[in-house]
Amino acid sequence: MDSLTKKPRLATVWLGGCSGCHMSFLDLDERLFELHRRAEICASPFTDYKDFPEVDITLVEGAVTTAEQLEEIRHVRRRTKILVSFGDCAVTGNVTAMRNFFSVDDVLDRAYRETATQIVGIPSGNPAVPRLLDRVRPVHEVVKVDYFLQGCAPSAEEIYRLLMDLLDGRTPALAGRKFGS
Amino acid sequence: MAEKIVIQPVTRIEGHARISIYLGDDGAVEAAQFHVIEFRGFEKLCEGRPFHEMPGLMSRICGICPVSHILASSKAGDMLLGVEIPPAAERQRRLMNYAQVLQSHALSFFHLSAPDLLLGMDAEPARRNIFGLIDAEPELARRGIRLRQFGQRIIEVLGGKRIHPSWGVPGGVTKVLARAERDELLGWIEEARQSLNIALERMKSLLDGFQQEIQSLGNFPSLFLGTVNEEGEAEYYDGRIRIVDSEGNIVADGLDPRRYHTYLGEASEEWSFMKFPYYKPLGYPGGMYRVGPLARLNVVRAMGTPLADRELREFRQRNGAARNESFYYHLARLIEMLHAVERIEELLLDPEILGDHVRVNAGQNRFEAVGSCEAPRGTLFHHYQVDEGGLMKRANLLIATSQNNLAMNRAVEQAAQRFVTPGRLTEGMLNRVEAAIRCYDPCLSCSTHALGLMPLEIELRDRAGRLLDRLRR
Amino acid sequence: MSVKTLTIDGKMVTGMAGETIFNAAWEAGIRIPRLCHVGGVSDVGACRLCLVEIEGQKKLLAACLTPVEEGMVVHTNTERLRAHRRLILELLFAERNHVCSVCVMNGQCELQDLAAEAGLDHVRLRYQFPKLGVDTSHERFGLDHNRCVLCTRCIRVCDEVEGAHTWDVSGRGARSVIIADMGEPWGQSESCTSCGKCVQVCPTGALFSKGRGVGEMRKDRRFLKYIVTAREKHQWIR
Amino acid sequence: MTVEELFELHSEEQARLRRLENRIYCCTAAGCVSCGAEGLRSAIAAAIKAEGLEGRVEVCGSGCLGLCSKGPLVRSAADGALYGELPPEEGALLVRPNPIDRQRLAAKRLDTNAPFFARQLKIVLANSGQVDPERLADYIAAGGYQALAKAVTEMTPQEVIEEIKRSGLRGRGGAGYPTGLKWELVARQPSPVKYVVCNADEGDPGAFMDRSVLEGDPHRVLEGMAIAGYAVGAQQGYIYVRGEYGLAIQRLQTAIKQAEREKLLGNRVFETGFQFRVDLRIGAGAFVCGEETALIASIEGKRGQPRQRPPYPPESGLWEKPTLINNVETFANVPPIITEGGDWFASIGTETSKGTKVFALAGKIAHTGLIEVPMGTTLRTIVFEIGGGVPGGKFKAAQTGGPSGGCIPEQFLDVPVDYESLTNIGSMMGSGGLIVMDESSDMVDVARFFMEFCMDESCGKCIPCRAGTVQMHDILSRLTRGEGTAEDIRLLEELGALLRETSLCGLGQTAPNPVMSTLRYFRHEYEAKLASGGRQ
Repeated sequence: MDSLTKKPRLATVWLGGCSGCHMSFLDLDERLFELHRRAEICASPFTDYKDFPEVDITLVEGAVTTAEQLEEIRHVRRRTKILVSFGDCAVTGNVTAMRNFFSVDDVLDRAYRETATQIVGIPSGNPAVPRLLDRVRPVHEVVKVDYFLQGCAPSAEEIYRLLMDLLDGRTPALAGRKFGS
Repeated sequence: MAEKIVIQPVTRIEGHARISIYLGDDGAVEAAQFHVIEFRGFEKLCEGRPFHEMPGLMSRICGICPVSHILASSKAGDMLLGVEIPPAAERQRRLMNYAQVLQSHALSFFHLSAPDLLLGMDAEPARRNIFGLIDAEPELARRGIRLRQFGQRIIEVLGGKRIHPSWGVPGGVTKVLARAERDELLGWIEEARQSLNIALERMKSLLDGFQQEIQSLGNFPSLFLGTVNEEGEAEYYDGRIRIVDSEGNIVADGLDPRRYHTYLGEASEEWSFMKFPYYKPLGYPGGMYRVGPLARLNVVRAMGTPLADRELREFRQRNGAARNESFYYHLARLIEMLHAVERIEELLLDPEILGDHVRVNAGQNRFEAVGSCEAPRGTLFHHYQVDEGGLMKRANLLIATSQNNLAMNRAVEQAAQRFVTPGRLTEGMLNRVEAAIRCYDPCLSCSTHALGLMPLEIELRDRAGRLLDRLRR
Repeated sequence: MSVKTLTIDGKMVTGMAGETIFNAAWEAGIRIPRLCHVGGVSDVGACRLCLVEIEGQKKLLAACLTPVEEGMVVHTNTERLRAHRRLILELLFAERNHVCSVCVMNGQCELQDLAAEAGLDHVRLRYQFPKLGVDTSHERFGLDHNRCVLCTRCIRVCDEVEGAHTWDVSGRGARSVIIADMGEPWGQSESCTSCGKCVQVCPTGALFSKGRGVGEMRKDRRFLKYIVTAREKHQWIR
Repeated sequence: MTVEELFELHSEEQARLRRLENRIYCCTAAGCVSCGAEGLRSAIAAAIKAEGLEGRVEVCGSGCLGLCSKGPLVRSAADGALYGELPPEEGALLVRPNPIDRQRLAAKRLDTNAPFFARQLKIVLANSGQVDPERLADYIAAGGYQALAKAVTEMTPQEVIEEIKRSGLRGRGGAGYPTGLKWELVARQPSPVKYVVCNADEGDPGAFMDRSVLEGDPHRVLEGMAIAGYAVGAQQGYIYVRGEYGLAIQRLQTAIKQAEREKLLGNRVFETGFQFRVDLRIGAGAFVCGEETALIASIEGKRGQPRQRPPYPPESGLWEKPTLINNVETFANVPPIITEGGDWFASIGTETSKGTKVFALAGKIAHTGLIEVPMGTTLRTIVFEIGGGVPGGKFKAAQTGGPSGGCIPEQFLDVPVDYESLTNIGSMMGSGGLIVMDESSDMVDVARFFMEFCMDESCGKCIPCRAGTVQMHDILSRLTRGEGTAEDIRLLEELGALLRETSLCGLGQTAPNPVMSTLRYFRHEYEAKLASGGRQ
């Protein structure tokens, strides 16, 4: 709980994904007003918190694709009471994990060596860019996940219901959702 | 020994990035780099898949502008089939593209940038966001949210889904627009126009207060690239490429987007996952060009719709030839939204859009194709090569945001030099460096944010790049 | 023909002698999950989703292969069966590359539906990411091994209804793949009559009509019943 | 051949053998062949020729002499001595040994009173090493085909079945189904066409019991099958033998030809109205084809994949006809039961498991090889007395039942080896593989090895086995690399239960056994491997 507002603290995290799940979150549209009344939205790509605070609920979008994201999600897990895999990339790896059919080198070669017309350097090995993991992984493969919200992207309705269930202290009713929906 | 300041993550932009600022031995800003640290590898992971799946697959590059990828991909698919799509399908695609521009620009302006503009660059970080805006200016926030909602609603009505609709396909679209759906969408127009007038007036009244930012957040000469129709008016779906210089002189015109590789090149650097496109005749990095809202306003003769053209004339009167200030991307975005709403109304009132022939069936007739369109952030190119069975052999994606990469780096450097004074790292100062980036509304999920563990990190590195010390705030 | 009376999930059900538990249950409105079964062709009991508990039987039996018996007491939806079904579905999702979001059968897929019905919201097992190909050599159809669950419906409908026996399985275990004729590209198959029955019975997006985009593939689930009724009863009704 | 001719030939051949000064039996089972048995045999033959002793001294090939770790093995009939590790030149000394030679040979002489030999009881392997498997006369001299003669001329089919039931014989292929009951089930079927199938698709890693019987005493199996054919009313038999067993195939072909020529098989067996033919079917080495329904599919020329039982083969088997399927060792037990009587057989073994069992001893044990012991013999006797114990190490576990079996820890060394006891402690009899492990064995890796075998051998038809073995192997591999988590162990147990309860056939149903038994007895070894970091 936020000590000032006494509202539950909500965070959203974006790992390897397209941000579509976050966009679907914004598709709450005017319900964002209600959400704002019910919860303190702290760390999120929409806000300027640069350190990840202790929070009650975190929605994680995206699969784990880099060593940095692996560290990040472990840090987030330690500071979160309820962690939700938010959307198919987090839940299954989805399209993001399709690069697992190829080696990291092959993927980098296509993106840079084979398609750039001028190669000053290849973003691999330089400390300014994170190391790509050999295998893109769904979030629950690396940290414990409490709830899973499938969909590519989950609809705003589904996100709203999940958040309201969690904010009201209910076990979210997640039955009947589909992968890829 | 050089000092390095790292801002990570860069927030309220659509993607994963960090900024490094290098201080020279005298403590002055020597250089700055904008690192894109997200990489997903779509150019490879599509390999072996049927090209008919590409609109659906490529849409997953980006959840903010999935429609742009669907359109570029579908157009590449049209070319592989060698077909002209039916008029109703073309109208639908144009409508969806304007809807995409509307919702994406609304997101950029209201959800991400308005907090800086309306609450001030030095506002408390915890409030400097859409929720702070809801508290401070609930009515404007609501209007902004509803503008985005309108764009998303069009996408939902046409495609059945707001994010990643399965709708665009090689040869057309999958669904006929029903009259009742069309009528519902028409019902949104008046409010949208009002909201944009309010936002434009508000934005214009604010400009005087941001003179410092206007002059220093990415104000430098460069080329501008965008597509126009035969009359030189703004064309987002099927235009020809025009390139102008910082004075507004036409450098190149009538270029076929499908031959982009003959005049646009891409460089790769080891410190960013985002490539650096450049205009080939001027080489790298001299061929720096900008794309997106400001670039499009700079290349067009006129927008082609009355309200947007009135705003464009006022913009040009006020600013004269001053088209180089990146801060004006925000104003350009609002003008484009107004244009989009006008075009949306036109298209909805065009009876052709209700046509029930929306798709051409044909076999594969080519092995290589380029699909292109104006995405909210600039011109987008999808270049595919397929085998005899229609399976993807190679893809090259020239993403709108990446075409602003050189400019964004220049803007960051300029902002850092102006606002970062050694020994005094203030939040507002760092926020301005980020704000320089935010002008371009970079969609980095497209090109490749990590909500950081490190709020602000100063890294000391020697010439070999070895980490000597690290300070955390 | 004699009629057998049995109890399924506490409900009195009747079935003809020789009829399977599966059919008797479905006719009584009790839907036992299945993937390899498709009405109109023989059953193989391979997917193990229709396993049921029969009182007095230690083993779980495939409902699609077990004939009804007088006085049988059958349970189709116990906690044990639900747990097994979920895990079987997890195995299927982890085995090949089912990227539902970008599949031509997204929204129409039997595997996707089964997972939703089973309440499967994530897969605890490691995805294997086998590198598998797509065969688009046939003029009208494609075969995507990434999405194949090896239910062998295609093999059986081709053999038993069309009479072509174009399809078969090559390799064993996890290396099993569906092949046309002796393993040549589908488009070069001499036995294939291009009737498309295999495509219609395929539960997933593994067999598809070319030119379909994401979520666009529709399959006619009733054509097989139509053919079988026509053949057996000489009634051309749909 | 009539029954009278059989007994005549029996007496003649026995007399001929008595007239020989010596007959030297060279073990030509695959194990001894691999360490030079053929060279040794040639050297002995050459010495006989050189010494001009043809007709007085004979050399012949023989089935397995048991102590494979000391091969090549040679038995000298004249003094009953058994020699091991003989080079060819020393073998030649056996032909006409002088006192110095005798001294040299004494060093190679094996103590047949040692526990390895003394604690065994040979029924199935009674002829192994005693007859030349390529000579029908040898088998007849040893009393061969007398059981078949007795059955077809003196007994009704029902009486044969009663005798088998009385013996308490249970299937030696693994599951231990009562043989007499199975025969009765087939016999009861009204179909005019029935089949008898001998399952010789032995495939457990390290197991070679059936191969030894086929190589060393092929006629015994044919005789057992013919008796079964008579009992159940079948006229056609098939032996499904794996293609890798080249020598067994060759000897079976020879034996079938011999038996047909002598009318011991064929249209009028012993010139009675009973007819029975046997054909060989060669398998391509798929482990799953040892599963009876997959074996049937394979004989029928289809893809070797199992199907759901029921119906069981006795009701609907080969070409949907009633089919009796027993394995090699089961059929090999049949002739002595008919000759000696069911009561004699039932006097051996335990309450529920009668007779003897052949085991292939392998692993960290002094005497590796083939042994036959009465049912109910303890593991301790097998490992420490017969097997000579664990050289230079401490006993840790014994693996029985191959990839379908389990690992038995030290605390159960005194459990009698029979069907029920082994099942109760989480293993199974299986076909008779017995691998001994010492302290150096990593039990997680052992489990991983067997899971890899099952994964590779899964036919791919049913999902739990096809994909479940892959996942279990994946988890075990992660554990052995130190990357596993507690969640992984829970998943392993869940998958184990799934495979056991839902797999279509025995391969999948029993595939988790090595994992489950090692998790039961050596859980600490799994837990010691959990990743320290990562998610738990």
